Amino acid sequence: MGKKAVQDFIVIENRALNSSNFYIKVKSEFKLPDLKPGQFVNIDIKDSSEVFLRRPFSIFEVNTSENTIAIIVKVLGRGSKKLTEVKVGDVCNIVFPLGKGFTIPQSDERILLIGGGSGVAPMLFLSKVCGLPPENLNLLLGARTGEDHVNVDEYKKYGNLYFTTEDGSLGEKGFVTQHSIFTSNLKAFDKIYACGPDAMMKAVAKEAKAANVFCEVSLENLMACGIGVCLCCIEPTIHGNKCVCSDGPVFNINELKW
Amino acid sequence: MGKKAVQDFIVIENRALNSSNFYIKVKSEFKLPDLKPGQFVNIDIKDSSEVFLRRPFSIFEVNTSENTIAIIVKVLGRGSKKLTEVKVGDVCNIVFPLGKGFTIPQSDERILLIGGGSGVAPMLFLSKVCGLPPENLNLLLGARTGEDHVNVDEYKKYGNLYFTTEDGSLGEKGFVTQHSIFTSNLKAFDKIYACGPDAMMKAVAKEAKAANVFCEVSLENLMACGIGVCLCCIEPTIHGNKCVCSDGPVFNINELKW
Amino acid sequence: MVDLKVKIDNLEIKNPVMTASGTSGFAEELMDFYDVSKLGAVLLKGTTLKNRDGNPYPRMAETASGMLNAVGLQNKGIDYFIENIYPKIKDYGTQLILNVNGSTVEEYIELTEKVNELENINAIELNISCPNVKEGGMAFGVSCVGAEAVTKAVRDVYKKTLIVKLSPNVTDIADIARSVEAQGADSVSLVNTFLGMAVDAEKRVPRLSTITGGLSGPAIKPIALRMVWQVYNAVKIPVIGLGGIMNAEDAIEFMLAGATAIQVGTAIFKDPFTPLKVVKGIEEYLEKHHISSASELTGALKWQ
Amino acid sequence: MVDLKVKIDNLEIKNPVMTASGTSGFAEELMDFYDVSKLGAVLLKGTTLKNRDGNPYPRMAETASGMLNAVGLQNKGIDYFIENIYPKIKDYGTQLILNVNGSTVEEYIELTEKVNELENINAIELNISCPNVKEGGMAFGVSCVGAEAVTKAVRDVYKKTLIVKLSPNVTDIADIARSVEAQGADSVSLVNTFLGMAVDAEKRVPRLSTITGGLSGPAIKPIALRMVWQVYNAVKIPVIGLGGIMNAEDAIEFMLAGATAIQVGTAIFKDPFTPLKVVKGIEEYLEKHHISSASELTGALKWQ
Ligand SMILES: Cc1cc2nc3c(=O)[nH]c(=O)nc-3n(C[C@H](O)[C@H](O)[C@H](O)COP(=O)(O)OP(=O)(O)OC[C@H]3O[C@@H](n4cnc5c(N)ncnc54)[C@H](O)[C@@H]3O)c2cc1C
Ligand SMILES: Cc1cc2nc3c(=O)[nH]c(=O)nc-3n(C[C@H](O)[C@H](O)[C@H](O)COP(=O)(O)OP(=O)(O)OC[C@H]3O[C@@H](n4cnc5c(N)ncnc54)[C@H](O)[C@@H]3O)c2cc1C
Ligand SMILES: Cc1cc2nc3c(=O)[nH]c(=O)nc-3n(C[C@H](O)[C@H](O)[C@H](O)COP(=O)(O)O)c2cc1C
Ligand SMILES: Cc1cc2nc3c(=O)[nH]c(=O)nc-3n(C[C@H](O)[C@H](O)[C@H](O)COP(=O)(O)O)c2cc1C
Ligand code: FES
Ligand code: FES
Repeated sequence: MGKKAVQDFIVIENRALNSSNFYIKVKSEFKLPDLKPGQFVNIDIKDSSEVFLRRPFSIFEVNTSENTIAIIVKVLGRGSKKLTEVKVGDVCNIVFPLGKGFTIPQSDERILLIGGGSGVAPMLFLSKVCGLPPENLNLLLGARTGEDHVNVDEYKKYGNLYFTTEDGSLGEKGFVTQHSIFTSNLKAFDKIYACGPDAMMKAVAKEAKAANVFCEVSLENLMACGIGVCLCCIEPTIHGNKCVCSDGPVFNINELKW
Repeated sequence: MGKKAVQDFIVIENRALNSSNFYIKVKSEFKLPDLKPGQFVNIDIKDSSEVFLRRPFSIFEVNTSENTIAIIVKVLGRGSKKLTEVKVGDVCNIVFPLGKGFTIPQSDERILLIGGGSGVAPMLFLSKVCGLPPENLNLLLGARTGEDHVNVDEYKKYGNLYFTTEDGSLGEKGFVTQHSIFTSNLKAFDKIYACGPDAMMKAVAKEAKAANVFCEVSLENLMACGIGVCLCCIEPTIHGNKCVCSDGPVFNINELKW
Repeated sequence: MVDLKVKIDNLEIKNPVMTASGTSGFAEELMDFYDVSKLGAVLLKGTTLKNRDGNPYPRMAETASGMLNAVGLQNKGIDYFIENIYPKIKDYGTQLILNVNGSTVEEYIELTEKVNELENINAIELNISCPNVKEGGMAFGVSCVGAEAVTKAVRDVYKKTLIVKLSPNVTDIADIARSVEAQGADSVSLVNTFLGMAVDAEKRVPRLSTITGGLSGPAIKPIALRMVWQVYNAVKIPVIGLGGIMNAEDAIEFMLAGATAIQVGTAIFKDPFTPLKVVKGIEEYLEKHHISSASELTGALKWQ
Repeated sequence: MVDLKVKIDNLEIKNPVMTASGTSGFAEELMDFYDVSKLGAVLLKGTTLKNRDGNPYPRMAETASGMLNAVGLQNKGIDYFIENIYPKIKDYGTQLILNVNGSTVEEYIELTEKVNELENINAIELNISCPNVKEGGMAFGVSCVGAEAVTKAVRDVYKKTLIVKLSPNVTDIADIARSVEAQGADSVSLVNTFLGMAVDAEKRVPRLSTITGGLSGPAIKPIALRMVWQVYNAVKIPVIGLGGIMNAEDAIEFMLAGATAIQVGTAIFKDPFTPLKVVKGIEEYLEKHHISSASELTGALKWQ
C-alpha cells in the first residue's frame, strides 16, 4: 500500500525546446519517492472535451530536494497538444511512479544509449544518474533534421554525444543504426539502451541481437490504465503477453518476440 | 441568409459583480447587427470535459461603436462556472442574435420592469434603450439578500429603482410581488415586464392578469439548439407548443398556459 | 478537382453530407446562417399524418459527450406541411427528404401517398425507429417482422427513393437491414437514437418528462460506426451513416466503414455550420489523399 | 452515522461500491494505492478454464467520453488463479467475486465447480456478455435461451451467491433478466460493454486488432441507467448497476434507478481512487439528505 500515488503537482515551468517538443516541470508539495530512469508518469489532461484517458510520459529529470519532475512532451495529437498549453501555476494531476526502470550498468561497463524523438528523455535521465565515467558512456541521438534535436549540451559532461539526422543537417546523415559508432563495432559495448519510434528500436534490437550484446528498449504501447489492471498495453514476449505499463516499459530484447 | 451568425468574440472584461454573478464583455471584429432587449446569445463553453452543449445568456449591454456585448452570468452549474473562468484575451464562440425581444413601450407609457437573479440583465438593457422619460420607468429588483443584488446605481438615470430582499437587508422585505409599488396599484402601469425565476414570473403574471395589465415575461427553458430546430425548449401556449428560443424567449402572459 | 457526388439508388446528391431529421427543422432555420443548397440533402423534421403535440417539457438532458431528447415527434401533420411549409422550401436547391412516421401501417401508407404527390421531394426516410413515441415508432423497428411489414406496405405505394431508418436498440441490426432490403427498401439510414435515461440525483427525479429518451451525439459514435460496418457487410443497398458526427474526420470514418452518405444531427446544435464544414473537410481530405471521388471512400477500410 | 451496508442475496457487503471485472485486475494493483478492504467488493478479472492469450495489440481506442477495449479475456486459467493468486488475495478483507467465463455450458460448469471450493469467494459473476471473444461469451447473453441454459447449468452446481452479468447489446434486456431470474440467479449485474468500433481516418484502418470492441465509460451511462431502470422494474432479485460511473453522483443515480449496489470500471483507469471516493460521496449524500441507510436509495426515484 502507498507504493503508488495520485497527486496534484503544480506546473513551475513550460517552455518550447523546438517547434514540436516542450519541457514541462512540475512540483509536488510532498517528498518524492525514488524514481528510476525508464519509469513514467501518467498525466490527466485537464479541461479537454476531446481527451478522456490519461497520457503517459517518461520521467526526464527528477530533483528530490525540490520535489520536481520534468518531462519532455512531443506534440503528436489532442492530448499532448493540450498538455503543452499548461501555464505556470496550473495544477497537473499525476499517477506515479509507474513501470520498471532500466538495468543500471556497472561502473566499469561501456554503454551506448540511443534515443529518437521524445525517446531522448529516458536516455538522458539514465545517462545522468547511472554514475559511469563519461568515457564509458555514449549517447547517440537521432532525428529528422537538426531542428528536431533538442539542446543537450548539458549532457556532454556525462558522456560522448553523437547525432544523426535524416537530412544530414546535424551529425551523421541517416538513421541511428547507420551511425559509425553503431556500425563500427557494436561488441565494444557491454550494454545498449534504446528508446524511440518502434522502427528505430526494432532496427537497433536486430543488430544488438546479432552482435549478442545486452540490450534494453523502452516501449510506448497505447495505454488505458498505466497500472497493470486493464491488459490493453500488452506486448508478446517469450513468457506470453506482458503489460508494458507494469512489467515494462523496459524490456530486454531477448524477451521480446521481435 | 446571414441573419444569424456563429462568431468568435474576444473576452475583454470579466469581473465578479458579487459572490455568484459575473460581468463578461466580449468584442467582435465585425459590425454588430441590431440587438434588442430580450434577445440572447448562445455561448460555446470551451475546454470542458463536462459540458457538451452551448449555454444561452440574455444580452445585457451592447455597444455598437465598439462592437461589444456584455452578459451577466450567474454561477449555477458546470457550464456557467466554467464560463466565468474565461480570461481577457480568450476566444468565446457565440451564436447570435437569437430570439425575439420585448415590445418596446411608447414614449408616454408608464412601465414596471421586474428582475430577479440573473433576470436583471434583460430588464436593465430594456430600461436603458426604451427611451422613456425616467419618471415613467420603474425598475423593481428582487434577491435573497442585499449581497445578491448587483450594483445598478448607473440605472438611476433611466428610472426609479426599487429593491426587495427576502431577509430585508436591502429595500423592502419579501418577494417582488410583495413590494409596495407592486401591491399598491398595478393598473397604474401600462406595461409590465419580468424576467427571473419561474416562480417569480408566475406570481407576477398572476397579478398582472388579474389587473388586466399588459405583461411580458422572458422564459429560460432548457435549450439544446437555441435556433428553433430541435423543439426541446417548448412552452405550451394557447396556440400550441412554442419554442422559447425562436418564438420567445419573450411571451405575453396571455399567450401562456400559466 | 475532386468529385463529391454520390448516389443513393437513383437519387443523385451533390455531396455525401445531409442533415439529420429532427435536428434541422424544415431547413428554414439553417437558411438564416447559410444557403442549404450547398448540402447534399436536408432531412426534414419527422412528420405524421395528424398534428402531434409531442411530449411535455422537459424534453432534453445533457449527458457526457451527448444529449437525451424526448421531443416525441411534435409536428403539425402532413397536410399543414404540404400547404404551409413545402411551398416555401421546395426550391431550396438541395434534395429534400421527408422523414415519415406512423403509429400503424395504414398511417404510413396514407402519409406516403400524400408525399408521392410532392414534385420536389424525391425520397422519403421511413422512421421505424423513434424511441420517443408510445405507439408505433420504435416498435416497428426492433423486430424483423415489424420492419418488414411497414417497408412492404410503403414500398407498394411509394415510387421514388425509399430510405428506411433503423433503430440501434436491437440485438442484430444487420438482420433488420436484410429484412427491409428484401422488402424493397432502396437504402437504409442508421442510427436513430439509443434509448437512455438521466436522473437528477439531488431532486431524485428523472430529467425528462418521459423518464427515458433518445441518446445522440459523439457518445454513441463508436456503436453507430460498428452498426454501419455490420450493415454494410450484410446488404447491397447503399447505407447512410449517422450518429455523433461532429466533423469531417468522423464523416470519413463512417464512409470508410461503409456509408455512401452521412447525416449530421446533434452537431448542428453546437454549430449550425457543421454540415457545411464537413462538406469542405471531405473535399480537403480527398485532395490530400489524391482520391478522385467521394464514392471511393465507401467501405474503403483496410483490414486483414 | 449512516448505514452503508447492503445485501445481494445472502451476501453482505459493507458498502454498495464494487470494482468492475477486468478493470481492477486481482485487486493487487489497487493495493499499491490503498487498502481495498474499504470497498464493498472487488470483482476479479474474467477467468476461464484454460489459459487465454486474449487478442492481439492494439486492444484499446479512446472515444468521446469513453474507450473501446478488445482484451479478449486474457488470463492464465482457473488453476493458475487457485494456486498462485487466490492465496495472496484471499484475506484482503473485502468480498472477492470471481468473474467466470466459458465457451460452452460444460466449461462454465467445470469452472464453477472449482470456484465452489474457494472458501473466501462467496459469489461469482457469470459473464455471459463479453463482446470480445469469438466463441461463447456474448452469444449466450444475447438470447433468452442461451442465458437460461448457462444460468440453469451453473445454478445446479453452484451453492453460493450467483450473479449473472448481462449484455446491453440486446433488444430487450428486461426479458433476459427475467429469464435468468427464473433459472435461479440471485442477482443480475449490468451492463457489460457495448459493441463498438473505431477507425483511423488517416491510415484507413480499424483502431483495434479485432475491428470491433467493447465500449465503456461515461458515454454509455445514459443507456446503462435506462437498462438498470428497466430491469429493476422487471425482476425481484437485486440489481447491480454499472456503466460509466465516474463519481458518487453517478452512483446515486444508478441506485435511484434501482441498483442495490454499483460497480466502478473504466473510471479506475482515470483515477484508481475513484471507488473509494464514491464510497465517501455516497456517505456524504446520505448525511446531507438525512437518509439513514444506503439501501433506501434503491429505486427511490420519484416519478408521476
Ligand atoms: C511508457 C510511455 C512513455 C512515454 N514517454 C513519452 C515522452 O517522454 N514524451 C512524449 O512526448 N511521449 C511519450 N510517450 C508517448 C505519449 O504518451 C503519446 O505521444 C501521447 O499519449 C499521445 O497522445 P495524444 O493525445 O497527443 O495523441 P492522440 O490524439 O491520442 O493520438 C494521435 C495519433 O497518435 C497515435 N498514438 C497516440 N499515442 C501513441 C503511442 N503511445 N504509440 C503509438 N501511437 C500513438 C494515435 O493512435 C493517433 O493516431 C510515452 C508513451 C508511453 C507508453
Ligand atoms: C433565453 C435564456 C436566457 C438566459 N439568460 C441568462 C443570463 O442572462 N444570465 C444567467 O446567468 N443565466 C441565464 N440563463 C440561464 C443559463 O443559460 C443557465 O443558468 C445555464 O445554462 C446553466 O448552465 P450550467 O452548465 O451552469 O448548469 P448545469 O450544470 O447544466 O445545470 C445545473 C442545474 O441547473 C439546472 N438548469 C440548468 N439550466 C437551467 C435553466 N435554463 N432553467 C432551469 N434550470 C436549469 C439543471 O437542470 C441542473 O439541475 C438564460 C437561459 C435562457 C434559456
Ligand atoms: C432533438 C432531436 C430530434 C430528433 N427527431 C427525429 C425525428 O423526428 N425523426 C428521426 O428519424 N430522427 C430524429 N432524431 C434522430 C436524429 O435524426 C439522429 O438519428 C440521431 O440524433 C443520431 O445522430 P446524431 O448523433 O448526429 O444526432 C432526432 C434527434 C434529436 C437529437
Ligand atoms: C479493459 C476492460 C476489460 C474488461 N474485462 C471484463 C471481464 O473480464 N469480464 C467482464 O465481465 N467485464 C469486463 N469488462 C467490462 C466491465 O466490467 C464493465 O462492465 C464495463 O466496462 C462498463 O462499466 P464502466 O463503464 O464503468 O467501465 C471490461 C472492461 C474493460 C474496459
Ligand atoms: S495500460 Fe492497463 S495494463 Fe497496461
Ligand atoms: S432550443 Fe432547440 S428549438 Fe429551442
